[in-house]
Amino acid sequence: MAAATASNALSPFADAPINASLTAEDKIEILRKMVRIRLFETTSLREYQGGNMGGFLHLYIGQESVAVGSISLLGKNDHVITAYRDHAHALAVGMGMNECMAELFGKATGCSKGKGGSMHYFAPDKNYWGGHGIVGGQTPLGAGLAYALKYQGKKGCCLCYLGDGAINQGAFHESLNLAELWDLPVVYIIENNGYSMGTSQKRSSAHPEEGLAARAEGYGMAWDKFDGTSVYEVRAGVQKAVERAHEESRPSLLEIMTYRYEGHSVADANKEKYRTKDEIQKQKNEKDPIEFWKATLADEGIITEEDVKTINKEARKEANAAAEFAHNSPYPEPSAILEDVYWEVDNNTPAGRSGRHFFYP
Amino acid sequence: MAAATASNALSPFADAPINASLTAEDKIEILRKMVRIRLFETTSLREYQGGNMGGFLHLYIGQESVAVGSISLLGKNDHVITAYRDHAHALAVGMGMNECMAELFGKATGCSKGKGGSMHYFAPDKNYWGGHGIVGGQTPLGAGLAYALKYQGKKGCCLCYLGDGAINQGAFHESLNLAELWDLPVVYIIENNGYSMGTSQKRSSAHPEEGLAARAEGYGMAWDKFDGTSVYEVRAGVQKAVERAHEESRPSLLEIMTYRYEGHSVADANKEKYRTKDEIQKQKNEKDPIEFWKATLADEGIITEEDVKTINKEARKEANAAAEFAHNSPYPEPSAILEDVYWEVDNNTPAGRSGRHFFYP
Amino acid sequence: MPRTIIYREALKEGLDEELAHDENVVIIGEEVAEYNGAYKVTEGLWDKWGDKRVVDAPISEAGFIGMGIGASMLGIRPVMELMFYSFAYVAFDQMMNNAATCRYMSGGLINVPIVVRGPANGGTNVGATHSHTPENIFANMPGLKVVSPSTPADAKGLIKTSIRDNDPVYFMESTVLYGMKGEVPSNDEVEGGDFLIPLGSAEVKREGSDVSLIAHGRAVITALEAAEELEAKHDIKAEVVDLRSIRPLDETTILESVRKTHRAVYIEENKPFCGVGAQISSLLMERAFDDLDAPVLRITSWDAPAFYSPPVEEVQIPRPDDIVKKTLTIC
Amino acid sequence: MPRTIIYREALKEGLDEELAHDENVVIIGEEVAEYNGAYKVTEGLWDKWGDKRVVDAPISEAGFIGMGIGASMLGIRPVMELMFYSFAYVAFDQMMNNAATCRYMSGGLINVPIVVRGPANGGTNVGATHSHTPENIFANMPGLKVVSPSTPADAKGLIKTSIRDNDPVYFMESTVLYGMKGEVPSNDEVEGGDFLIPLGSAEVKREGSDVSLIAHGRAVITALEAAEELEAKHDIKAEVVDLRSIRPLDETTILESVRKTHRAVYIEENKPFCGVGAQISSLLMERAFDDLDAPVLRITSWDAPAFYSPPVEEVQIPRPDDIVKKTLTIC
Ligand SMILES: Cc1ncc(C[n+]2csc(CCOP(=O)(O)OP(=O)(O)O)c2C)c(N)n1
Ligand SMILES: Cc1ncc(C[n+]2csc(CCOP(=O)(O)OP(=O)(O)O)c2C)c(N)n1
Ligand SMILES: [Mg+2]
Ligand SMILES: [Mg+2]
Repeated sequence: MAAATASNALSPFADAPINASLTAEDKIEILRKMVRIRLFETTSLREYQGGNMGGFLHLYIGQESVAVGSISLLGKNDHVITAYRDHAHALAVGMGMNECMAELFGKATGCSKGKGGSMHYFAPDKNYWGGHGIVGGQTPLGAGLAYALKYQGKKGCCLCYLGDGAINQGAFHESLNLAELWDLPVVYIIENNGYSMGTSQKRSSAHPEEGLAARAEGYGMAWDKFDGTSVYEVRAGVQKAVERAHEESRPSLLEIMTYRYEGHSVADANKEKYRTKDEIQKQKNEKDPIEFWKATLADEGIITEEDVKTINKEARKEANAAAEFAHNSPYPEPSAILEDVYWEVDNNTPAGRSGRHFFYP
Repeated sequence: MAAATASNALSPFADAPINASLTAEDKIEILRKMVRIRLFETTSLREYQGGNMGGFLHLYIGQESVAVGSISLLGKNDHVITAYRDHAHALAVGMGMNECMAELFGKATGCSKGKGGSMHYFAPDKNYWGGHGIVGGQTPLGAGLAYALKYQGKKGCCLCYLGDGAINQGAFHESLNLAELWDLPVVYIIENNGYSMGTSQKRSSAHPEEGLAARAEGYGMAWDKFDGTSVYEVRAGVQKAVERAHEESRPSLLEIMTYRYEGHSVADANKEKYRTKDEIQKQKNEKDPIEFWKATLADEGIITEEDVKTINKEARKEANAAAEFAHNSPYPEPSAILEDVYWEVDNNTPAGRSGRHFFYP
Repeated sequence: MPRTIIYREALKEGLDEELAHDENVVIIGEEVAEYNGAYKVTEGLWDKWGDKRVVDAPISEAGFIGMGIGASMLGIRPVMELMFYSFAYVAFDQMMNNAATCRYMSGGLINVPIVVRGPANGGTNVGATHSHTPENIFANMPGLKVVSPSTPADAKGLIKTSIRDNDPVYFMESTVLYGMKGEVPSNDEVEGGDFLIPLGSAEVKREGSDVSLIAHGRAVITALEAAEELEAKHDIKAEVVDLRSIRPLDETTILESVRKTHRAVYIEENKPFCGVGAQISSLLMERAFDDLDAPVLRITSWDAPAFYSPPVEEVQIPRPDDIVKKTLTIC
Repeated sequence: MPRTIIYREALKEGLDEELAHDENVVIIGEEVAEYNGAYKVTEGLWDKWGDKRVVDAPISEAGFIGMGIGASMLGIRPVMELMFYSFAYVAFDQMMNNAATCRYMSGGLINVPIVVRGPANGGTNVGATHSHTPENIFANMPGLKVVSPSTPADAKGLIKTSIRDNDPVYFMESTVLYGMKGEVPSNDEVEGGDFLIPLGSAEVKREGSDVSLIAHGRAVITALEAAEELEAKHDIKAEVVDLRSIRPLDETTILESVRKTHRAVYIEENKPFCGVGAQISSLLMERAFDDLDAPVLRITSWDAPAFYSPPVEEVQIPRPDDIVKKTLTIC
């Protein structure tokens, strides 16, 4: 099977300048990132089932190439914002497994001090602006991050991810118009995994033959649609949009075809009802982005079975250590409830001391 | 000038079946409606300036052919809903000048008992569902009226009007997706008068060459764009969409090019700043829908100068009588404030008598 | 005969019966049909009633709720599910303007018989964006009705009444209560064969003479636990009053209770500033001033967005112990 | 030297000075630039500051306010104009979730220094859809600040402070007050050369000993007129307390006043259910119970959507006479 997919991998995309410029180390790092993400999530799933977390857990397993491939293109003035399926983007921008796992456990050592949970990861120091639970709600924020870059004269862009179901939120359309009207350097990336919860694209979105991203045409906005299995293809496709943002300060709408293996969230009891076991298995066999990338690198003679084993072993070790770290971390004190609500209060400024800010207890 | 425009009037649209079927009486009635609308509005403007009204007054002068032409196509199961620039549609569906004028005066005899004002006319008995002040807010309602028709198995449609600036409200896009996804018999009509308040289309809306209605393509929805000067053209263009709704239960998005002579509202002090006097004058000279229709009918030998004078005289008389009626009507009693809030209370049902509904006074 | 069923089942029974009662009733929402509902409230209804009566909607709350409002003007009776009531915020204009004001602005020519239902609660560790409790917000708007059932019986009786009501009713449930058991009369026990509970009628869920614990929604259950402890440990007989419907509001029952006990505490899971408790406190201020032996106290969620961390969020939301402590300060 | 200018001018001065004070301040809204503002609050600012600093937006409130929230996370300080605050309802999710909760959900890593300003009032016969007064609604949400100035001086001093505040501030004005005259200190009179009024500080607009008339926004002006009449006709000395900022709230000034007068009436133009007056009444209930010689009374708009008809809407909104009558029942 590996062989089969490997040959597909010898695609024109490998020769795209942005890919040709990758060193062997770069390519192995990309593999490592994807493997780390997957093991972080399988571990978080295990811990969720072990009763160590509350709320939701939306897994990205099967989609890793999209976040890792696109974020691998970014530089110091480029920013990232996404929805609630946000673990992969967090690790891709460089957040550590420890603070991410601890956040799932609701521990004080979590990236959001246990306040945000799975859907609400943030790391502004890594240009990562969340982690947003309201479908489509992040799309105006993405335009805003781009607006700020342009306002401050910085050459950068914002990658704003959303799901295929999120395209039916009005705020997204308002954002598209603003982005095109004001030439904002934002790249909207529809991670099209075919379903919004249990609803297939067909049952939720009216669109032309060409696909969901074609909605960009109504705004005269550049758009593209491509498969997400190969990191090369993802990088080649997203790079065009990043350049458009950097060089012309113009927005783009991209649709990347991908697939999630798990349910919408861990609580999804119907994950094999609204789609068949076979459909899922077929994806795993033929389009798994990690297997595909492994085969590609093997093909290129960059990695051996050994290397892969080592990468897996290290990643598993790291993920287990993160779970350990989360287990051993303390929960926040109740006093933390009234912290991080107002900047002025947290910083004990005169404004923060003027008048009553909290009305219970 | 009349001659000039008249020749344009001999357009292919005159021969469109839906127009060929019009009797001379029908055509004269269309003229009468447009003239009555214009005189209703010039009279309301006079009364507004006379200090007899509060709030806003958004005039439709210059756009009459759009409302009258499209609504002239409707039957008993067809419905109409629009925004706040709603006087023309009200008179076109058959509301009387008296209750419309009295509403502007805030009198108890107004179509909404003085509760709605200029922006909020309603006449459900005439399939007229408002009159809505929130830009774009009526667009989901339009889909809902169509949904109800389909649900009840009635062969009808809903014409839902919106402005060129309203296309940038998210609710409109959500409505387009729902309408196409669920095959709702709704016809969205963008009355494109080139401006949203003082903002030109260019400064507010990103769109492809083809125009604003092309946004429909993102939903795979049928769309069309045409000039609104000629009632024939309006009827021919809208009829296609009405048939699509009636015969296939499919939605459409239409963009009709038109122009408003007055300011955005009577309060608009900049009406000759964001556009030139010349631009306005040119429209009046070359594209006035009433002059155009007069010339057309004269050309067809259907009306004489005399007839036109009579129609004008009668309309002016009717409008003045309406102002008279409004002047002489009583204001609502303060007790009316707490009426028409809850159906159950108004109808004094057990539900309406159970618990407290009003908390002041 | 009396049966014990869970809150979720009771709701579903109510929905099922109203689908049968009126062919214009249609259930619309995300995942309500083929998926059987994100919280299984509509489980089986699509199988039974089919595509026309139970409809899966795209993630377009402003669009489909606005659509329902429009359809209701022509006589359809849409029952809209919000997967979380927090998502009302993207449909807020439709819910506050079109649903609440069209009747008024038309001088009474229109009415909007729509129900928008779904869970409005914190306590399930889904974070700030998913834990809004807007009962005070919607009840502020004249033209709207707001209902919040705390038991399976109330859930069934009130959803049926809400669907038959000819005004817009915003029906706020709780995911924490969905699995809660309770007695619900079967139809053969009730006259007319329909178990309907009127809006605007509060219920004394527990008799008492020393203090009135007034609440709505899940906080009623918390108050009942507190009342048990107050009696057992402190010999204080607390009366528990459940508003059930916030607007219309049954002020009579509230005032009767307080005029008997002379002491009151309002408990809710909403945020404090301008919460429902503030309204009830001001009501007692104006109408029971001389009957009060102590100030009316309020218990709400801690005044911050919802905290994700399970053990901390548990502290953030009113617990029986918080009620006991606060009550003891005035008894 | 002291100058008398109108409310609209005072606001514009504040905006102009903050545009000068910080290059990251940008004004965005519908018709704020080339049109000079629908209500002329931003008149001349586009001519002076140009396209980058004063920006006309399409009719996409959710889009451009959400965009402003995102931009503020990177250090921009957007001052957003809502032509009417009623239009906040189409941007409600952005204003309640993204502006209010991102700081919290990130454990304090983010702050959102945005101002959303515009008129939030009835009384101008624009009908129910354009006359919402959501100060209680936004103040319910922890993470947000709500300000409502009643005079030109407060308008200028508070808008400047709001723009410099590092949390989201929702600034609610009144079209009825835009033309109102009042003394506003010129910068050379104030130390630091900047006329700033802190949020969270109420002001006693009129001293009195018999009753406290507490209000916010335009209702303060109405209360002042009522106070004059109470003194002239009934020899009652009413103290008028202006909240100015609703959240944060200056409870100290409120309590001091009521502990002096022992009587209070809250006046607002909002709807009654869960209005700001309910919160203040419950505050006095909890903290001034023994100081009260009479129940705290509330005056609000009549509990219905805004009525268009000019003479009727005038009745719907609190008038001096309503205040006088109600006050006399407790004095
Ligand atoms: C406004 C809003 N409506 C509904 C939801 C509930 N919800 C969360 S995720 C989801 C499905 C989204 O699907 P998609 O956009 O395709 O993203 P995916 O989960 O496939 O990554 C829904 C309905 C929400 N969070 N916000
Ligand atoms: C949500 C919302 N935002 C802003 C406004 C204020 N407003 C009323 S009409 C209007 C311009 C609309 O222009 P267009 O849609 O082109 O309609 P036209 O007035 O040209 O008929 C604006 C900004 C409003 N009523 N509702
Ligand atoms: Mg999806
Ligand atoms: Mg226009």
